[in-house]
Parts: sequence; C-alpha cells; structure tokens
Amino acid sequence: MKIRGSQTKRWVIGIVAGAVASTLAIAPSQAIPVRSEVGVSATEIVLGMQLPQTGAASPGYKKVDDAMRAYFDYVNSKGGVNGRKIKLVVKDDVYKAGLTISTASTLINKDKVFAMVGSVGTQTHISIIKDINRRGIPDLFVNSGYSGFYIDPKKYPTSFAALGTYVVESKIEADFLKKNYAAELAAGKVGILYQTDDFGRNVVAGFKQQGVIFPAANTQKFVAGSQGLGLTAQVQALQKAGVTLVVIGAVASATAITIGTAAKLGFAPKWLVTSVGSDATTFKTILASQGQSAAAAAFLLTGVISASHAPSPGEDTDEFVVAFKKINTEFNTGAADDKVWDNNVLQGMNIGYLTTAALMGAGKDLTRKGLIAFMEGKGATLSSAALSPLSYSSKTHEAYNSFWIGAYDANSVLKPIGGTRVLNTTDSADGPITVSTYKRPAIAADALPKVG
Amino acid sequence: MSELLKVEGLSVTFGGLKALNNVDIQLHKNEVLGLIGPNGAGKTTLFNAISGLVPPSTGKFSLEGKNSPWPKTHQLANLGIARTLQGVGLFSGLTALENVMVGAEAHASKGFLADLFGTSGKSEAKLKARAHKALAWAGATAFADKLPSQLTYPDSKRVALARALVLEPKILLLDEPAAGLGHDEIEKLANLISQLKEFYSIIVVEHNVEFVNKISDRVYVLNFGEVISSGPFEKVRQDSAVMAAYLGTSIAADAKLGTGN
Amino acid sequence: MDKGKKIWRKNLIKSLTLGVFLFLLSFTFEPYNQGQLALVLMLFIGVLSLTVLTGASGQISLGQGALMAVGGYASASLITNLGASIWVGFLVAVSATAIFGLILGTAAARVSGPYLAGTTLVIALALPSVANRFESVLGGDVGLIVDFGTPPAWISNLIEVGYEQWQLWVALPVALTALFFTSNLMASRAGRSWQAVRDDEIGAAVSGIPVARTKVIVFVVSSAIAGLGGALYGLRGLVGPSVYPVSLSLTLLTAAILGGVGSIAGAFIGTLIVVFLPDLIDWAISGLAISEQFSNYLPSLLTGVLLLATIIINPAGVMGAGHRRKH
Amino acid sequence: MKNLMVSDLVTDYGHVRALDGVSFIANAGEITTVIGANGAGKSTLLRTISGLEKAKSGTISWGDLEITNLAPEAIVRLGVAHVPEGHAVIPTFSVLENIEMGALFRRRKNSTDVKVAISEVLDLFPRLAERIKQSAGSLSGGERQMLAISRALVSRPELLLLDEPSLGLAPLVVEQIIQSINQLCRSTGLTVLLVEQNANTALAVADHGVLLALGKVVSDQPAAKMRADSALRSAYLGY
Amino acid sequence: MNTFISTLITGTANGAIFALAALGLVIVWRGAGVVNFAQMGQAMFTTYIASNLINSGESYWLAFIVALISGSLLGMIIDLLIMRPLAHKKSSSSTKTLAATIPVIASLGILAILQALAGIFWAGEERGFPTPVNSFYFKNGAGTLPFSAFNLFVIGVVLIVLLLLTYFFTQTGVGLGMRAAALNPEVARLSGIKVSRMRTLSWAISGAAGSLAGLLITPSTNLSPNTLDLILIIAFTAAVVGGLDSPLGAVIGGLILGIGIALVTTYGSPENVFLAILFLLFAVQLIKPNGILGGKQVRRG
Repeated sequence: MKIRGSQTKRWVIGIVAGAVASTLAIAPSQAIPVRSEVGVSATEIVLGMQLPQTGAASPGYKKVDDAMRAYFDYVNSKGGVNGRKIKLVVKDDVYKAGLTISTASTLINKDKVFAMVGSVGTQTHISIIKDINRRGIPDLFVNSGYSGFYIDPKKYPTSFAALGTYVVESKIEADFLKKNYAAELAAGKVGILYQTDDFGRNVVAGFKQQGVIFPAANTQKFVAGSQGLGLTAQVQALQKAGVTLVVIGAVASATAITIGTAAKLGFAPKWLVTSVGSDATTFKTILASQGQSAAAAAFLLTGVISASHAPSPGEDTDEFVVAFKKINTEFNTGAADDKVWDNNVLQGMNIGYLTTAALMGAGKDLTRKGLIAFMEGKGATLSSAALSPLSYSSKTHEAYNSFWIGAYDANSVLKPIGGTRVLNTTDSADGPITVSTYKRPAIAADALPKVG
Repeated sequence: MSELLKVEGLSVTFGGLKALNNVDIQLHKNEVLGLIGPNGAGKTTLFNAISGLVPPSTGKFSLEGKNSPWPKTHQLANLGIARTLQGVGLFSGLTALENVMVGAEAHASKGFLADLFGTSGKSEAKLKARAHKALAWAGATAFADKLPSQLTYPDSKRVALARALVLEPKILLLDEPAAGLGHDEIEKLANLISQLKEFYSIIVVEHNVEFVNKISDRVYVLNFGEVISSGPFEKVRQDSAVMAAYLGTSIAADAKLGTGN
Repeated sequence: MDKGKKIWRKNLIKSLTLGVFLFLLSFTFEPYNQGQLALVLMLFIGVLSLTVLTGASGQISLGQGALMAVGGYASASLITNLGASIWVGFLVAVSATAIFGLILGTAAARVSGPYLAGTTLVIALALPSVANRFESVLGGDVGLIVDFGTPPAWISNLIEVGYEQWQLWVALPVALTALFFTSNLMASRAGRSWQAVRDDEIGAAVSGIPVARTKVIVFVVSSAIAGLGGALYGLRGLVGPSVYPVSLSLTLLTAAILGGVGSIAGAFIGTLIVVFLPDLIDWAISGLAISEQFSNYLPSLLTGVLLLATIIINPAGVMGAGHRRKH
Repeated sequence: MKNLMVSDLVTDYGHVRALDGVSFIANAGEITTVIGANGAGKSTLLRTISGLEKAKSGTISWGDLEITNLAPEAIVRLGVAHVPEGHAVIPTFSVLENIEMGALFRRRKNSTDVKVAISEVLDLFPRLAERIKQSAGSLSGGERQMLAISRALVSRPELLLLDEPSLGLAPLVVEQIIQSINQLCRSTGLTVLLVEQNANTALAVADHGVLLALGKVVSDQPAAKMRADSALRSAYLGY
Repeated sequence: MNTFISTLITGTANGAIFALAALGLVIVWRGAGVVNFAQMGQAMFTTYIASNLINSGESYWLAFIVALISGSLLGMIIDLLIMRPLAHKKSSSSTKTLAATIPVIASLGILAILQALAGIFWAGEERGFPTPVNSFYFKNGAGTLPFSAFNLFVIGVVLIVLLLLTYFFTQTGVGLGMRAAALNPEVARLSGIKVSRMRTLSWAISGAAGSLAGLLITPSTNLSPNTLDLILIIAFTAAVVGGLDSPLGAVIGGLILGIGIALVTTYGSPENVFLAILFLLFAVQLIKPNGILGGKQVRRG
C-alpha cells in the first residue's frame, strides 16, 4: 500500500539519521573520565535518603529526614566533616516499591549520592537493596527492623541497621512477659493482634523463639493497610476470649485504632506495644483528630508497655535529649508539625549523629569502600544517644541489640518498669537473653561525635 | 425446482408479544425474493431470525433440502449466507477495503500463529485481491482506502454490499438496500441486483415498493407477524388483504371497487 | 507498491530499526536516562497490552497492572525458587498470564464497559491479599527479590556495561519482541477481526466472526503481553504487591489514552510522556520557589489534568486512532 | 388561533436526507394528517417540529413564533406536545406517574390546575383511571398508547403531534383512539398533526391530508379529496 | 456478649455506610450513565475539608454541613466542567466504541486529580476523624452491649437519608423528573423536563451521599487520600450485587457486603476479605448479571 510504503521509507530515513547521530555521540562518552569517589568533592558530601514523606505510611516517619538535615546543618555550621559540608537529598516514595526503585535511580544516577542514609521502610527498601549493594553504595542506618537485611553481610555487604531488629525486640518482650506475667500466660490470658507482613510475622517469630505461643483464639491479625475496614471484629474477638494482656504488632496508626476501639468496647487489657507502634505523637494525633481530648488520648496511652533502645524523648535530664532538642530548635527547617520534638525527631538526630561519626571515621580520603570498612571494623565502637551498644561487625550489620522495657506515664513518657532501667541483650537468632552492662559514653560539649 | 432455503413454521416472541407467527418462506435458486409489509410487520425480525440474531421459539430451517438447526450468526458465513445490515454496520476504525477483507475471512485459511509471526502475507494478499474484486462489483473501488466516516451514505452502502458479496455466498440477505438512496442510485442498485441474480439467490427486505416491484421475482407480504400474501408482485398488489394492510380497510375496499369498475 | 506479502519482514524492519536506534542512542545517555528508557520499554509493553485490549477490542481494564503482576510473580517465583534464567522466566510469564487471561476473559466476556472496569479494579486491589494468602510461594507483603543480574562474561569482557545499560539491553529485545508480534497481529486478520468486533458486534457476527470467542482471544493475547511486561518490570528489583499497585494500572491507561488508544506508535509516545513528565516538571520548576509538598504531587496532578484534557479535547490522543489511514 | 407553518424543511437523519424541502400548513383547530409509506420521513417531520431532530434548513413557525431548532423542553412549554412512535411510556412508572410527568413543568404554576388537567385526561380515557396505580408496563398496547397521549395532553397543549398511534394495535383499538382524538379536537379546538401509515383511518377523521414520499410532499389537499387521489395508492403500493 | 450478634451489628453499621456509597454510585449511573470511580475520592476530599474545619475549632455540625454542601457542589462541578462537555461532544466515528468507557476514564482522571490535590493541600497525611456522638459501646451493668451510640447514629442517619431519598424520588415532582430523565431521556424532554439539569442534580445528590458516607466511615478507618478507595470497591461490588439500576438493590447490596465482611473477618480470616469480595463480584456477574434487583434490560455499556 502506498501509505505503508511511505511509512517504511520514513523508518529507513530514521534509522540512518539515528545511526549517524548515535555514532557521532558515542565518541565522547567512550572517553574514560578521571575517577574520584562519586558524591564526594573537596567541599561537599552528598547523601541520599528515601522515605514516605506523604501518604498513609508517612505519619511520624516523615519527621525523620528534617531532623537528620537539622543535625547535618549543625555539623556544617561547625565546619562540616573534614572540611566537607554534608548535603542530604531526600526523595518521597509514598511507601510504594515501584516508586522507590525510580527514586533510588534518581538519587544514584542524577543526584550522584555518595551513600544512602536512614532510608525508611521494609517493603520499599527490599526493592532496591540488592541494587544498592551490588553498586557498592553504602546503605547506612536503615530504618527497618527487618533482620533479613543485616544478618548476612555477605548478601548485603553495604547495608547497616539503625534500629534493633523486630526479632531482638520481641524476644526481649517475650522474656519480660514470662517473668512478669507468668500467671496470665499459663492461664491463656495473653493475646496478640498483628499485621500480616514481615514486621508482624517477625514479632510473632520473636515471641515463639522464647516459647511464648499464643492460643488460636487469642490470635488476631489484619492485612497491613486494610485497617480501613476497621479492627472492631478483631478487638471484639480478643475481648470475648477474655484476655487480660494484648501484644500489638502493628504500625502506630493501627495501634491507635486498636486501643481506641477497645476503649469504646469497654475492653481495658494491659497493652504491650512494639516500639514501632508506640510512637506517642502519632498515637495522640490520631486519637485527637478522632475527637478525643488530649487528656483522653494521654489516658489511653498511660500504662501501655513498650520497649526502647534509647532514652525516652520526654526525659528532660538526659544529656543527649537536651543537646539534640537544642539543635532541633535552632536548625530544623521542616514544617511546623515536623519540628515538634518526639521520638521520631530523636531518631533522626541520632542517625545524623551516627552518620557524622561514620564519615569522620572513614577519614579524609573518603571512599565508599573505606566507609564500609570502617563500619565493619570500628562501627561497634561508635556511641550514640541510644542506651544500647551497636553490634556492627563483619559477621552482622545489626545495630542495637539491647532493649529496656517501660510503661508510659501520664505525661506520655516511657518510664522503666520498677523505676530502674534494665537493658536486656540478645541476637536475632537463638541466642540467650542477658542483662547488658553497657554504659553509654557522654556527649561532647559541642554535641559532635568524637571518633578516633 | 428445489428450494435453496426453506423456513417453516417460524415463530418469534418477545416477552408476550408474538413478533412472527408461523411464517413459511421458500427461496429458490437464482431468485430475488422481496419481503414487504407495513412498519412493524416483522420483516426485519424475520431476517434477524434467519441470521441467528434473535432466537426462534418454533420453526424449521433447511438449506438445500437438508434440515439443520438454526444457525448461530457467525456460522452464517460458512453456510454461504451473507447479509447486509439496516444501519449499514461498517467497522468505523477500518478502511473500506479492510471492511470487505473482514467479510472475506470466512474463506481464508485461518491461523493465529501465522498472524502472530506475520507469515500470513500471502493469504492477506489473496484477501485483498478478493476484496478489491468485490468492491469493483459494488462499484466502490474508488474509496477502498477511505474510512467509513469519510464516505457518503450511498457509498457506504456499496461497501456494505461488497462486504457481503466478498463471501461469494449462495444466499444474499439485503436489509433495506434502497433506504436513503436517491432516485438514480436506486436505479443503479436495481440494475446491479439483476446482475447479481445470475450468481446468487437474494432476499430483499425493503419498504420502497416500487423498487421491490422492479427487482423481485416473487414477494412475501407480512403484516402483524404473519404472511398475508405471496407470489408475483402484480398478483400480490391486487390482494385485498395487502391493500388493507397498507392503506386501511375502507380505502382498500374503495380501491377494489375502482378496479372492479 | 508493496503487496503486503511479507508482513513479518516489514514489522521486523520496523522493530529492529527502533531497536538499533535506541541501542545506539543508549550510548549517549547517562545511566539515569538509560534507566528511564528501560522503564519506558517495560511500561510500553504494558501499554501495548491495553492497546490490544482497549484499542482493538474496545474493552477496558483497570487491572492491567494486576496482569503484569501475574507475569512478574510467575517469572520471579521460578527464578527465586528454581534458579531459572530470566529468559525462561519471560516464557513462563507469558504462558502463565495467557492462562490467567483465558480464565479472566471467559468470565469477562459476559461483562463490558464500566462493569469490566470495576471488576478489574477489584482484581488489582485484591492482589496484596493473594500474595499474602500464598505467602510461602509469593513472598507475602515483602515479595520476591529478582533483578536483571549482570551481563554474561562474553559481553562484560568485551565492554563495560553499567547496570542501567544492561537493563536497557535486556528490556530492548523483550519490548521489540512484543512490538513485533503485536504489530503482526494488528496488521493481519486477527487485529482486523478484533477491531471489527469492537466497532460493530453484529456486523462482525454476520461477517462470520465468532464474537464471544474473539473477545476471549483478545483477553488472552492482551494478558500474555501484559505478563511479559510484568516479568520485565519485576526485574527492576522486586516482585511484590507494592510494585504493582492500582496506580500502575492507571499509569498504563493514562499512557494509552494520551498516545491514542489503538495506535502502537501512540502507545510508545504515551509511555514516553508518562515516564518523562516528572523529569520535565522537575526541570521546569527548578529554581522556582515551590514547596516540596506541591512539587511532589505536581506530576500526578498534571497527569490527571492531561488525561482529562485529552479525552475532552481529542479522545483519539496524540496519534489519533486510525491515524495511519488518514489521507 | 395559531397555525403551524412548515416551510422548506430539510432534515438529515444520520447520513440519510429524511426531509427534503417539506412545506405545509396545519390550520388551527383542525386535524391535519401526514401519511405516506415506510421511510417517507413522517416521523422525522414530527421529531423535527418538536425539536428532537435538528433541521438543516427551513423554518417551523408556531403562530407568530419561530420554533425551528429550539430544545424539545422549550417547545413543550410553548404548547406543542409530541407523542412519539411506539407507545412511549416509562414502563416502571405507574400510570399516574406517567401522566404527572407531562405536567411537571406546570406544577409550580398552579397545582390545582394540574389536578384538573389530570382528571380531564382520565375522563377522556376512563380505562386508564381504572388502572391508575398499576405500572405502565402491565398495560396492553392500546392502553399504553392512551397513556402516552394522556402524558402529552396533560401539558394542555394547543398543538398535538401524534406519531402512528395505530402501530401494532388491533383495528378496533385504533378506531377508539382516533375517535377520542377527533372528539377532543372538535370540543376544545386542539390542533392535531397526525402521522399515520394507516391512511384510510387517518383520512376518515382528518380535515386535511399531506402525503409524503421519500422526504417530499407529493400531495397536499383536503382529506376528502385525497382519499380519491391515485397518488396515494401509488405512493404506498407502487402503481 | 454474643459474638454472632455483635458481628451482625458491626456489619450492619458498616453495611449502612456502604449502602449509602453504593446508592451514590447508582444515582449517577441511572441519572447520567456513568459509573463514577471518583466518588469516594470526592468524599475523601470533602472529609478533609471537614477535618480541617474541626481541627481549626469549628463545631462538628458546621463541618458536617459544609462537607455535604461541598460534596454536592463538587459533584455539580464535575458534571458541568467535565461530564456534560463529554456527553455533548459529538463522538467522532473512530472513538464511538470508546464512548461507554470514556466517562469511566474521565472519572479516574478526576480521582487522580483529587488525590494529588489532597497531597498538595494536606500532605496526604493520615488523620483520625471524630464522631458527633459518643462512640463508646453501651454498658449494661457489668457487660457491654454490642453497639455504641455512634452505631445507632449511623444506622439512624442512613435510614433517614434513605427515607428522604425515597420520598424525594417518589413523591416530589423533581424526583419524578429525575427518574424520568434517567429512564427515558427523550420522553422526559418531550414532557418539558430539562434532562441535563436533572443529570447535574443527580451528580449533586450522589456527591452529597458519598460525602456523608465519608464522614460516617472515617471515624473507624481514619482519613488518608487512599483509605476510601477500599470503600469505593466495596460500594461498587454492593451496587453490582444489588443491580446497578436499582437503588433498593444498592441498599441491600451494601448490607450484604457489610455483614459479609464482618462475618469473614470474625469467622474466617481478614486476609480473605478481598478474595471474598472478588468471588462475590464474579459469582453475581456470572449467575445474575443484572444483580439481585436489577432490571431485565440488557446492560448498557
């Protein structure tokens, strides 16, 4: 046909033109550029981070990046690390893995980051971890408690955790239950509500490892993200089962719905909430926007048991809390809501602190290999606001291995149960639980890490 | 003379309404059959029943003396029955030529894999040649590469006719071929149909009675879903039942009186 | 005058031309744009599946992303559980999705228009539940980690290949295969009969086309193409529910509409638009004092506006349906 | 008194020229019938007058007003009611609702007036009054036709466009409906434009006849004369 | 308390809300021939508006009224700006076959825009949403009754809305006109009914119904740009189960879905909820394509 004939002709012309253009263009790109480490110049270190800044998974977490940047800005105001200013490029992935892959590509190829720091989320991080590791890009202080990322450094040599793993935390919580609620456990009066994802399943696994197995009638679950259908049925079932203590393995918003729903049902068991779900700010924000008064929300949180590896953000006497709070006030340029001091801000500050320490430790001649070597070799010697030591080594890239158990007081501050803080230590495998003897080094007067 | 197509005792009901009641139709070889009747008499329903678009409640269908179950619409083509549609029914996204090629596909060797691997070029070329021939028959060669939306109504009717002709069917069912055509065009169409008669047997549903008179060997007159008269047009026209159906009772009586005088 | 005797030759030339062009072009690209181009090719396959389904047969699916997921899971579970090569994964993805499409199409042949749209949307939303239900095979919420791997030795010995470039090199032959076969089908009886059914079911039936069966075939073909695209898309790093969200289906639909439903060239152009629009916006607003919150959502806002504008101003899209026949 | 005047009206129906320069006058207070074979353009004529189809050229005047190509809902408000072909009622509505529908736009003006109008049409078709609560779908063909006419009449039109009321109905029922219309026209001065294929029945009651063939007026004369006109039979049966 | 009864009551309260959302879909489908996939996106948007008002100290009831009014305004705007031009646009021959799907695509475009706007205005942040009445379950001595004042409020409000809508559609002239315009636009126009105005009205009513559903469901689901997608799917399924043409069917479908989901969650596994919805949708379409109360006419589209 005439039309198609002419179209074929156009294609042929296209081919030739394209080929010519391309061969011309190939020449310069074949020249090998003088290589220096990506993302590092004499004056700057570019770091990348991705997290859900918006969307359903964003509550709480969206504050972490602002806090990190505030700390880096503070460091920069003091001259940076070895004369280099730290620049943090942040991408919002809305907690959709498809998008994470694209934003990671942008960070790596367009923004040319030296390393990734503090990325948030398990499902999203899974989608890029292999690629980041293959490229040898340091993937420091990942905000995910999923042990699969860290326990086998041969698999993911560049990824390091920022949190204790879900399994470690759950094992320590299970141990706490066995010691303090033995009667309830024996009577089958302890139940669990968890979300059916890696996080929820890891929580169940941690308890199981310690021999705490929940009877079927006391076990309720929901599909992560589908709390949109309400959790009334699950809470009612727990109420009917007559449990007096409920473990919640869910994110903060679902935890808030659960405890709020239970209150409405007149169901008031003891709650044990994993640290992920016990974010006091998110908890109170959600209950408050449900129309609960601040007092009522605080009341619901009072007495809830949780675990932490760090001081509570409400501990006004803790030297790290005091120092970080001051930096937050002076340097945080995030939105008004995102600046409000809480555990998310504390976590962000802490990652900023650790990142600075690692960059210092990697030395003046900053390379990716050097940074990872430092993390594996000396990472465990770094100190931070956390009350737990770090476990980085060539055998594991887990971070904190110790947790203390506390309960929220009327001011929504997590306070050690029994008044004295006891840190328990274990690993993500079958290791025993022991009491930690770690003493956190003090923070320097200028609130900068001292390495080497 | 053997019947090519025979429909016996055909009834069609819609809900409680009897659209066709015990209709018998025979079509002989190389014959043009006219199907006429006032609005709502059931002409198109009869076509639709023959072409499997509406299910008959009773009735027998036989082709070349052989009884067969009522065909499904897409089987018509294989049985050698082609039909045009009242609303023309061309495929708006395809050119006139491609429209006709679709009609010819029943004759083409089928093969999804050949299509997939692009090796159906030869049969494509054959289809194209056949389609061009059919377009030529229908006098539509000039607009082979046009889309239906670019055609005038009479031209698109030619393409629709070509799409039916390309099947080289035994039986051609033409649904209101003259509707919407001008005087000259109707003249040309009548000529074409008398040429086609050499090769095909044709049933025409049409409300232009003059046209039907010109082309048909025999006509069937339907009213209220029943055949009220049949035979050569001249004879049927004098039938008082036909006059009553068309003109109303008393005027039919007047007319009869008139012829009587 | 081309007698059209060798459909495959014409389409092969067309596909290879595009392939060679993109291949050579990729050398001039930075890794970022190589990656983006690879993404275009992956999504292009998905859009092609809609071109077949919506463009050729008039059926609409909001679950094309879910079909891609079927392909992704089929190939990924084979790769992770049995250590199969990605090339085997593609074949299995196509077959598995074709079977799935057969089941879906048989059911879907009974519904059309908004019913089909709604039903396919429910399928897309139910995907995470299915992944959870069969956690041991499908990896639950987390999904299955797969990737393009590294180029074989005979290539990497020859030339240094970046990861993005390797993505592109894998995506290119796969996309071209899809392009080649789709072009063949659309240029021959199969495509013609699909369009006939789309335009006038009764007209198609009296022309001897079995309408119901044809609709199912279209579904199978479309699903198989989507499956291939899904397997490829999964190789970016992960096959999991959050890789194939409902928004992926909507992206495909947007690309198909923007480019012009039913046009293969339009599918490519539409995909280029949806992939590069965010970059374009980034570039356009850089230097403007716009809040991050606003700039984050600007691409999806503009995509929505573009979609509405297209269907209001010119529903035939950039290329216009049936453009190749316009005189 | 208003006459309906149609001049040089051209309307395309899809691709087909359905009306090709139609001109005639329907006198006030009379029944004018438009007859012709299938496809002559009779229905298109009514649909163009009532605004359902757009005229390509030509004018339609209703009294002093030109109503060409106004929206149907506006034309109804000017006192022109159209009963389309095929017993156009809404089957899931009750008989009363179908009738009320026709008076909706008048309701705000005077609701007692509407009640009176409804009772008037029910007087005209007492069979509908008996079935007032029944759904329209349960009515016989003839009753549905009566209902469709009632729906139009309740808007108190001055001109009634009636399209093939006899379609598919038994002769006796047709007779009854035509007579009701005749009676109404004579008693109230309603102007009626009656489209019929059943020429005799229509001409029997009409004052004036317009014969259409292939979109053109072939004869326009008093009904009594037309009955004897040979053009009539030729248009229908091809003499 | 009895598990079965409490499940039933929870299911009924949720089902009443689903019914409302499904009813909104049915009204626009009947009135304008569009399945509006943006409906719960509109509801999400207006609920955010209400939430903002409440957070800034206004009373719940003011926010409630504002949400309903903005819901109906949003519906009207969508019709006037997008759907009406689309309907009036002469479909060119090449897109004629896409005519039925174009409104669907348009509604998806609207959904995308609304969700993007929610991101721009409210950062897509997840929020709770208050209830106007106490949502604590009633106490009976030591035990707890299986319902709260809010449950009663929801069921009551939905009942009142249903009664009002029934009255509106069957007893008022405008309602009659809307039904007529939906069922037979041509006869309606010949009766002097302004059909396009009736369509706009159905968009407005549907928008308000959707908004109300949003206000009532978000206290138990929280509010984020995507939470209500789920409700759309459930409402769509409810409407198809009941018959897209039947308002009563929508209500029954909503209740079936509400109670069904509660039963699956309690006695089955919450992981199966979606699969159950999908199964129900397929089963109805295969066995009774026009729904439980759907008309006999061949489905459009």
